[in-house]
Amino acid sequence: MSLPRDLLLRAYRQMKTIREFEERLHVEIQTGEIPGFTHLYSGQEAVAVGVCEHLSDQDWIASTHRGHGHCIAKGCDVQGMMLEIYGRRDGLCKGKGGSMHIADMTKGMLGANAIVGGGPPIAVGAGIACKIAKCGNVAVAFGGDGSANQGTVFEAMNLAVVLRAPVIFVFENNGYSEHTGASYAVGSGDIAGRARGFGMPAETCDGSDFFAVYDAMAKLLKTARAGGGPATLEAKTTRFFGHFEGDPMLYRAKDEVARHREQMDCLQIFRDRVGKEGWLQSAELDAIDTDVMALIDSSVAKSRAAVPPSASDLLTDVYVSY
Amino acid sequence: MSLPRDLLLRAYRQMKTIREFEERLHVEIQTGEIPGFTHLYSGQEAVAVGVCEHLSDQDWIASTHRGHGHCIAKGCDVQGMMLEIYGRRDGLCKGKGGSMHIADMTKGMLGANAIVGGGPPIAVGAGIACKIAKCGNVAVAFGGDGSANQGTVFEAMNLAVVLRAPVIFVFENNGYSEHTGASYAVGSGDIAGRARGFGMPAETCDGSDFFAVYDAMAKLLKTARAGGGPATLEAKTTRFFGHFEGDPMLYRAKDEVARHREQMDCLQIFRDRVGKEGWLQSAELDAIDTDVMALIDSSVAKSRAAVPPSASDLLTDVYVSY
Amino acid sequence: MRQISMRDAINEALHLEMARDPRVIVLGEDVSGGAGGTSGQRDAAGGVFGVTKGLLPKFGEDRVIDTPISESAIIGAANGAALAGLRPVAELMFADFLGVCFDQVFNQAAKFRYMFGGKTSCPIVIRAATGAGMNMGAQHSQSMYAMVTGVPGLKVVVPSNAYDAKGLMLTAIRDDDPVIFFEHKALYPRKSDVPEGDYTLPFGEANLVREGEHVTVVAIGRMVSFAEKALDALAADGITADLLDPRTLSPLDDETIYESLDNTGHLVIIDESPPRCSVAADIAGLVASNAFHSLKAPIVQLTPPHTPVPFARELERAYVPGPQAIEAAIRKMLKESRAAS
Amino acid sequence: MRQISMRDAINEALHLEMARDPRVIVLGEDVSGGAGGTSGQRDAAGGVFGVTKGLLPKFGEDRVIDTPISESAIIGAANGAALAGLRPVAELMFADFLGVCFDQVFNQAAKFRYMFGGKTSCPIVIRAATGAGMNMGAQHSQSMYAMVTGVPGLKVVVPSNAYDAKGLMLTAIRDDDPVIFFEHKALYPRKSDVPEGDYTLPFGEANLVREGEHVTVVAIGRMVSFAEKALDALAADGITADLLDPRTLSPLDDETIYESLDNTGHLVIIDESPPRCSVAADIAGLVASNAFHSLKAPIVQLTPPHTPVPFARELERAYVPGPQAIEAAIRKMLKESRAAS
Ligand SMILES: Cc1ncc(C[n+]2csc(CCOP(=O)(O)OP(=O)(O)O)c2C)c(N)n1
Ligand SMILES: Cc1ncc(C[n+]2csc(CCOP(=O)(O)OP(=O)(O)O)c2C)c(N)n1
Ligand SMILES: [Mg+2]
Ligand SMILES: [Mg+2]
Repeated sequence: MSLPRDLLLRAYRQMKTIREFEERLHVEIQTGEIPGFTHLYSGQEAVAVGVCEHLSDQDWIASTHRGHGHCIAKGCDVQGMMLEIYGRRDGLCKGKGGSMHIADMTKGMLGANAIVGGGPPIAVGAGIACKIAKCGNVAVAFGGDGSANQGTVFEAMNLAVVLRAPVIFVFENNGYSEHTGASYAVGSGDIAGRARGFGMPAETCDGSDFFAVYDAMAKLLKTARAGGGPATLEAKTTRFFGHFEGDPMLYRAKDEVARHREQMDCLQIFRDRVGKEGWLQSAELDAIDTDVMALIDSSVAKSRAAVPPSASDLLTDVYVSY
Repeated sequence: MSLPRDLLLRAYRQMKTIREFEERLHVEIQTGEIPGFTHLYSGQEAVAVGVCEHLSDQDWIASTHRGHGHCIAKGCDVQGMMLEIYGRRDGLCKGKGGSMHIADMTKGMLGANAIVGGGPPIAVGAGIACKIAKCGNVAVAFGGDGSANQGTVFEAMNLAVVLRAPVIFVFENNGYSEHTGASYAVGSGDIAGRARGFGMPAETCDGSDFFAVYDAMAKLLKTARAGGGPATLEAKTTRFFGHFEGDPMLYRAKDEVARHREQMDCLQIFRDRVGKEGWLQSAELDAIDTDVMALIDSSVAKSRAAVPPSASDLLTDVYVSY
Repeated sequence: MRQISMRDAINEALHLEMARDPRVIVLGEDVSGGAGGTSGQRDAAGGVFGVTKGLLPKFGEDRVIDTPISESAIIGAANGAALAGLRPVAELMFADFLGVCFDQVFNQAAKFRYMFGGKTSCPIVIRAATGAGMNMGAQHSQSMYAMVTGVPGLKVVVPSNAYDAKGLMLTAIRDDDPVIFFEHKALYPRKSDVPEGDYTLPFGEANLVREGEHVTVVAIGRMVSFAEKALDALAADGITADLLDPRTLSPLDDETIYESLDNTGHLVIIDESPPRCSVAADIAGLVASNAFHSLKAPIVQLTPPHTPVPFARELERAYVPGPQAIEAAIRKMLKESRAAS
Repeated sequence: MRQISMRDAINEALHLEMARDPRVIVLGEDVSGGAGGTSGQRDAAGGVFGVTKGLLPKFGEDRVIDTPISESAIIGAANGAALAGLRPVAELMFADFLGVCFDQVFNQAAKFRYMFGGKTSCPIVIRAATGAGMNMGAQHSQSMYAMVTGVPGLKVVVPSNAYDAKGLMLTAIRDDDPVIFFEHKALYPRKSDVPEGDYTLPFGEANLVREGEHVTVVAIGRMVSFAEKALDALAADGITADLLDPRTLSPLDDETIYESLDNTGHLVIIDESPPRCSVAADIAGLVASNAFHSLKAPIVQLTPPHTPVPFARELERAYVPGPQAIEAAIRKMLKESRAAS
């Protein structure tokens, strides 16, 4: 069963945009121009996009410290994001938030979150709002394998079950939380199984395969949108960089990233599939690549040249009135 | 397979002591002499005793707001407990703790706990100490069905699995957390199943049957003491009183307590069993009843007459040195 | 005028605002109660203190939500619902339970607006029972408001009577910022004149409970009525005070304190939380920085000692600053001040 | 003498005490790292700031425990292990994460001894990275020490340099009460003279960093070095100060502050946390209550504004009180004080 052409083209564009955004940040961070510390999403693009291609601006997502991919997939302005990551006045959050706090309510993006396990309870709240509104909208909570050990996440899952709130918990199991392997830290190793223990359906899928994510999500969303309550998706994936920029990755086998870049590159897997099936021409995809490169180039150039916030901005936006 | 006579006699005495302690408190609380609010354990005695009969003073337990039964079963001094609940100077905690904070490290009792979910992480810590000491000791974390929704409890369970810490999580599913039914609040309804989701063995048992609890616990403890890591026991039980003293129990069917007192009375079930099997004579048990009544009578009488703490006690025991 | 209890006053505010604004929802443990029970009776609790009684029958299960014991999920869900356009009122049964959900309070709710560049707001109210006096022990009796007053982005309300509680609750729900609303357990049954309909009280305006000339007394929550008793006793000796009830600790109406001090020159602050980094210390510090020249004597901070809240009746009574301790502190201060001048 | 960084000084203290006392264990996320990794290399992290590096190879997996991301379980396990006779040092990667484990800190660890009638103690140390200055954003940059200083039963340490950090850490681990130990991220690489062997520094004794006559400056943590810079600049104009570093906020050595004020009459407090209910406010309040008559001028509290910590470099720089702001505040204070007298 083939997906509509425009969906395929958009999905590829989104994944490619995320990839180039992150690969470019990896380079730009070496210049020292980018403040703070940054967690890159390269390698996991198929998850964010496979999930978010199902969502409209009226659906919600709650993201993590590794949030750039989710933001882009949910439609946040790429230029605004880049400005934010550079800490500029015209950034999506006026330079006050930074990489770990990008948000845009108009796009249904409830915020990246620098607290592991911070997002899922928030997603349940948005899910409750959807349930009350009865428009079939949903909320998605993204989290990593590491987040699957944080108590707040379990509470959120159970609460969603109890209230039959339309929430999908998406766990991106990239094998590591910081410097620790999921095989050590996740008792039983089976995150989807934990979700079933709370009484919700759960699926596991190949997170490097856009189609696998997309299909699994389609199934889970159908129930959720129809009032059947929450579900969980565990997507097995990998990250191509360290936990944060600067991580020497002593915990990973020397060739692991290279191997994963070769075998688990969701862009390549997507290209292979759409080529093999004859759904898209590679020239079409190349054209998208060119577009994306231009977008990222200009985002970086504009961000580098952009003005920072001024000291008076420090004292605004604490409360609605001051 | 019969248990040793002295074990049977002691188990009955413990259960009966808990029962009479609580039934008497229920009466004494009406006098207004007992400060604070109190959660009675009547009905659940077989769980505390079925578990603690396996434990020595070198094993640990962490208890809950409904802690009297665990304290007695673990060997805390009954008179000292009663004094504490009355808020007297010579209480087990000098009158500073009260019903919800009874503790005695010399008995391996890590404390009742007024925070739902407060105890299990503490039990894991004690379990870690046991593991390091390599003496085969264990820690038991008691909790209710309601506590099975608190994130801290899941964290504790996962941590115990990861560290293979000798910890048994005992969930006393009495059907309610305060005024809310477990069938509403516990997604999936199957607490033991959740435990399996974290990668540990889990059993369900009839919490009104001392022998069922004792046997299930024996099995789980064997692995834990041998270094096989944690396990969970879900005991189905009931409480004969309200959540706290004063609770009008509007959420329970009118005849529920009466029915449960008839059908789920662990003391009666124990008496029936040991009688039927010919393990004990009912006169032996009657004699214990008489003993226990005398103990509770004198505990109450002494507590009523005992002196309160003096104002200067307010300022001690905050730190080791002041 | 009709007198009702603080419990009923807050209940009335919730009824009024839920009827007026369909975006208001209430959630928490046993806020109605009876879910999954065997009697079939819902609204079997209405909150363990009865403050949310009657909301479920009127507004239904979608808007009056019983939850499992999962405080992080409760407050987090309130946050998410607020970001998504609702106006949740979350109940934290006891303020002491902030410990199991504090992240959602100070890292999430408090910071969304700032971190997100002012492009959103998080209009939640967290109701929490506060304070000692019922022998509930160290984990159910704390006065935690200093911890949240110190957090930029939060607003903090501590009503001292039924009238204020109703007006402040209506303001709190309509406020677009996150509000922590502390309800003193011992004040729930206390009655005062409360008008029936809708009225709001502004945040950041202290209530001048009494006017006087010798001393400025700032008292918080339950301490207000204790201060009144103390002042009644002192009146016999001609000692009078400005008694100020800040009502909201963030924003704090420090200006009114300074103005009063201009006249009295003497400041006594009565606070039910332990002394270090307390609101009492905060106000004393503000005055020492901003109204130093009005002061004629050392500031007196009357608080419990630096200890947990004890259980036994006798100890808890000695712990909480009572009318007699307040009276004595004021007398001592004025005497020493006269002696010094 | 040998100079080492604050990171290495704390690491050395941990090594020394683990070797000396077999009851000491270390636990937290990635305190060694590499567990379950594909390289087979353990101690792949040694803490995200490298403070616990080398402990695992030396003391083994039983005593150096990598944990899942489960802060409530980490601190709770430390508490339980302490009750059972061990002396755990738990790492909370960032102090901001107190939000997800605060119950185990203030309701459990802090209160055990009191609630249990003085019959046990809870000798844990919680290490936590603190402070702004690295553009880590609002949820990774806070100075949370006021929240724990206010809690009876806890002790609170904020070292300002490598030497103090080592001596205070050894004291902290040997102390029988729960200690929260805040390590400023920006100070980790900062070196100073540190003796090799075992030495302890007492809790509750402020360090008189400099002596002077015009003003008493109390500075906390990273603010100490900023204050020194400011005082260097002021020295050119003959302005000198007593610079006091409290080192422990609970217990607080307030007496030394009062003694200094007896000489200087002027107090400036520099604190990196926002102003309300802060340690700055606490100290100002204590002085206004206990050393009022020494004061010749309003107390100056120099803190960040009442806002979350902003991300952008320019904003964060404006947020944290720096040497220039300190210098200006001292000048202004002394000028106004002269004008007034
Ligand atoms: C409550 C909390 N604990 C710890 C951290 C530090 N931390 C940030 S990301 C991370 C690892 C998260 O792992 P995972 O959930 O698998 O996400 P991934 O980084 O792999 O995307 C940790 C421990 C944090 N930010 N918040
Ligand atoms: C963190 C926290 N939330 C809520 C409460 C209030 N509370 C005390 S006991 C209780 C119900 C506990 O239910 P369960 O775990 O089933 O134990 P049971 O009372 O049935 O023994 C609640 C909600 C609390 N003490 N702590
Ligand atoms: Mg991961
Ligand atoms: Mg129960």
